[in-house]
Amino acid sequence: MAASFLHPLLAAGVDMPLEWVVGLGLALFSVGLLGVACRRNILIMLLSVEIMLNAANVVLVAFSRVHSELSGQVFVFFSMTVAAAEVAIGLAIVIAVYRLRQSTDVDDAADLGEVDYGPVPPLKLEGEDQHHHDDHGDADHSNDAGSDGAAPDSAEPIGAAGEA
Amino acid sequence: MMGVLGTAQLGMAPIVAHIFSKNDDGSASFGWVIGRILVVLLMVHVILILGALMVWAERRVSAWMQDRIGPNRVGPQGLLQPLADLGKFMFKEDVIPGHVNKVMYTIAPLIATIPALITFAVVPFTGSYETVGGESVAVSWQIADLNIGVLYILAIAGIGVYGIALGGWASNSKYSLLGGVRASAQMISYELSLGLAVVPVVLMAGSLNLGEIIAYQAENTWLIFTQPLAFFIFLTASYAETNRLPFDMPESETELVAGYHTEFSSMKFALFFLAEYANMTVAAALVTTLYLGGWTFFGLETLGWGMGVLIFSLKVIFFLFAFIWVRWTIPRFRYDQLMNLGWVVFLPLTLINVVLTAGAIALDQTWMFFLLPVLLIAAACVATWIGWKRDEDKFQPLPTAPAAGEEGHA
Amino acid sequence: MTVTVKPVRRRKASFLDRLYLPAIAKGLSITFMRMFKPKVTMQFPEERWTVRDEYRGMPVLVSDDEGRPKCVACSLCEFVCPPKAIFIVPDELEAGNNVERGPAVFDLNMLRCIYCGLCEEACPEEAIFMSKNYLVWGAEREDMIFHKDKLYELGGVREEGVKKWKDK
Amino acid sequence: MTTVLFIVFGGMALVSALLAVTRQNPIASAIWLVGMFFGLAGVYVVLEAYFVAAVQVLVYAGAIMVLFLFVIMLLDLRTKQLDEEGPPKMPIWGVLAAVLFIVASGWALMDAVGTPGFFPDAEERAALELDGSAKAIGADLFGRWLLAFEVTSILLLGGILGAVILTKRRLT
Repeated sequence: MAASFLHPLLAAGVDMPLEWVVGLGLALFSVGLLGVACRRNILIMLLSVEIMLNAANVVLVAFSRVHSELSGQVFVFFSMTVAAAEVAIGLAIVIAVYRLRQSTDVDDAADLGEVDYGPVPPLKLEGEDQHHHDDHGDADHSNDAGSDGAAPDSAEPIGAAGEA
Repeated sequence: MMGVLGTAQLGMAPIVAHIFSKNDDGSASFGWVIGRILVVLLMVHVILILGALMVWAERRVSAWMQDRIGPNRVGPQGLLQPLADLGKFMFKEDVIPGHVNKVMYTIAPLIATIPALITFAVVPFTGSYETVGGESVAVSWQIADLNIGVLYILAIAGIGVYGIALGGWASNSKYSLLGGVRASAQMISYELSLGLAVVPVVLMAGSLNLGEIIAYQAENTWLIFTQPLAFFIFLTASYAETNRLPFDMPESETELVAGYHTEFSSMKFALFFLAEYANMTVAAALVTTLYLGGWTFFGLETLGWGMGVLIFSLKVIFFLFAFIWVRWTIPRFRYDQLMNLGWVVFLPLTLINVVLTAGAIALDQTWMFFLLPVLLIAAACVATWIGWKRDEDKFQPLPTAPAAGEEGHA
Repeated sequence: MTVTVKPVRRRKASFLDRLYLPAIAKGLSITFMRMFKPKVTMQFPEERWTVRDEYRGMPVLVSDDEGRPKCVACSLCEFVCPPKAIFIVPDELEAGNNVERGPAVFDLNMLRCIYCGLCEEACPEEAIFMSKNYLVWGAEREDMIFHKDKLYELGGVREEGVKKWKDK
Repeated sequence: MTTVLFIVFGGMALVSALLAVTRQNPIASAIWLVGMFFGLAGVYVVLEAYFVAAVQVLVYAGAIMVLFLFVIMLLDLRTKQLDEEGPPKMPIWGVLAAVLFIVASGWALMDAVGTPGFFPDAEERAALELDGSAKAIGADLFGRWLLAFEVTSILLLGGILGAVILTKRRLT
């Protein structure tokens, strides 16, 4: 019934060796492992984690098929939920790290200490002297993403702890 | 369930029916595969021609709404204008700017077009009544009878955004990139409301199969009457998903030149164009199927499968007209308004709708289906009223403006 | 940089305005009704504008009622033409004509002409006129340079006006 | 037939995954990963898990990767910056670890295959019926696994809150 639309093509049922599917899962997992272990780009590391989760999904579906048991497919949903939550948090971390370090390389984020990008010019208020905060600026603050477009809504420097 | 466009029902000679039928054991015969390919080709061409005609219709209708006449020179009533447009697109120079990412730039229009074309596979375009177990049941005909038809359409339609986002990114220009980023954000925001607006339909019909949803509506009532809010939200969200005005942020020409397709020309641009119109056709067909009973029309469809095609086409054409109609009436939303509408208005409304519908089904209170829309519309009105009250301080008389002399020196 | 704030009073949106839907429905009904209103588009090649008397179309050369060219190739129009669209080579006409002078070449470059009408103003013989013809076209750039014969053909006969050479 | 389809889809998934982890440009990686999701969806169809296949495309390709793409575009990594990084370096120990993993787990798999009854043989498999429809999965999900389902909602809520707090610059 479920297979009605493909039935003529798959009339004989699943006739391939299911071990192959588990093998595919293994191969995908090691590819994901390769990505996480070798790549330094945080985005690609996140993608590799997705590959590993998918490898687990393949194996779950395969065993669900083998044992004629739906739980495997249900577990795939839970795995997808975990993946969705992981991506949301992971990407939020990527954005936070990128804001601080201007880089997507994990090695740049290896050091816990704040990088001093120099003070961010404070919010310009109406009527304030235009040249008032020129002495704050130094060559470094051009690096700070927070200082260019978004300065008006953050009166404090982004890397506030760095000044302390 | 009979899903294939059954050749026997089309009244073809038995010998033809034999050629295109499956083997006796239900496996695929050569003739069956050929027959399926022919049906698929027919369907694809119907959409392509419809897409071309839509360009003509868009220009004619917009002209009528602006007291103009529109293209009426090429062929009767300008109906051959699409051919002229096509000729122009084909023979124009295909410029690939030097600064683009060539691979992505080339495949982006394809990625945008293909999902739009393949979604139509599960849409039932006609059907007939058949006696199943002593009961007359509406059986729909479509290319592929998928048990998860609704999910299939939602899944594939979500892929189309890659074409737009990648096209914008690969063009390597500011306007295109902004268009692409907007497209992906908009798509994520509105896919939620779109999917949640379908859930009550699925709950009431008890199936994800589009044919069974139509059968439910043929037996009971059209879902637009019992789920008007879901219908309205689905329709609006599909405008956003197809990037049509008032939600055409990705290509808003007054801000972003042409958005994601600024750098595209010739057939690449034509493919983006085609994808938009094919997407509109699919959205119209889906609204028709989910909320307006598809190919059924109060018993008129019993006249034969041709009547079913006619009814379905007329409904789809009405919604296609509505797409054009709305485009030339409502101005574009601001981006924050767009996001606000999606996340703050539509998402809670659809969620409440889902919960209430599920409750009504669980309690088996069918009369509640008719009360639900009234309740929800009242709730929406109350929510609006509260918001309106809260906004009141925004409109308090402003502090008096400084005198003219001071103003310049402030 | 200082920002000058100019307070603008906004009308408070009414409750119906906040619902948006009535406004949208109203807009939709307006556009729908417009579809059946008479159209204002003019079907150009079949229908033409009736131009006013003051209209300045393409400059043309005219002949008198006896079909004789009026231009005496004085070159005043060539001199006065701001964009230098006119090119004249004067020539002596054969005996038998009432005048001895006429243009051998009279080229009017319609790619340059600005329809200012100064040639018409300047012409002592009233031989060049701003016609009502606004349909100036050519498939190539050469086609847009109108020669003497073409200009006389477009101008036709004009009976009124200066005929001083006829009295001689 | 299923064998051929499996090789096509599985191969597509594997090749796309390999290309995804070796691309220098994150956008190219993301696109190849979409290819992998489609390949895996095909594998699920071959395994008659239609609902999972549709959800795979809907959730992974339709939502998660669009979000990824959105973030990558938002970060706007310049090609210059990518060039400075140079082509992706694949340390030999990393490759070795991956190979070691695949060998070790492959050996375990082979061991399991040898165990009688672990994998049903062909006749047994043909007799197996599995209804992978939405209805059956829904019944299972909201029956046996209801508690787990409810817990995932808390997980997702945590995810939402975490993402909002991490990306919001200042909580005022």
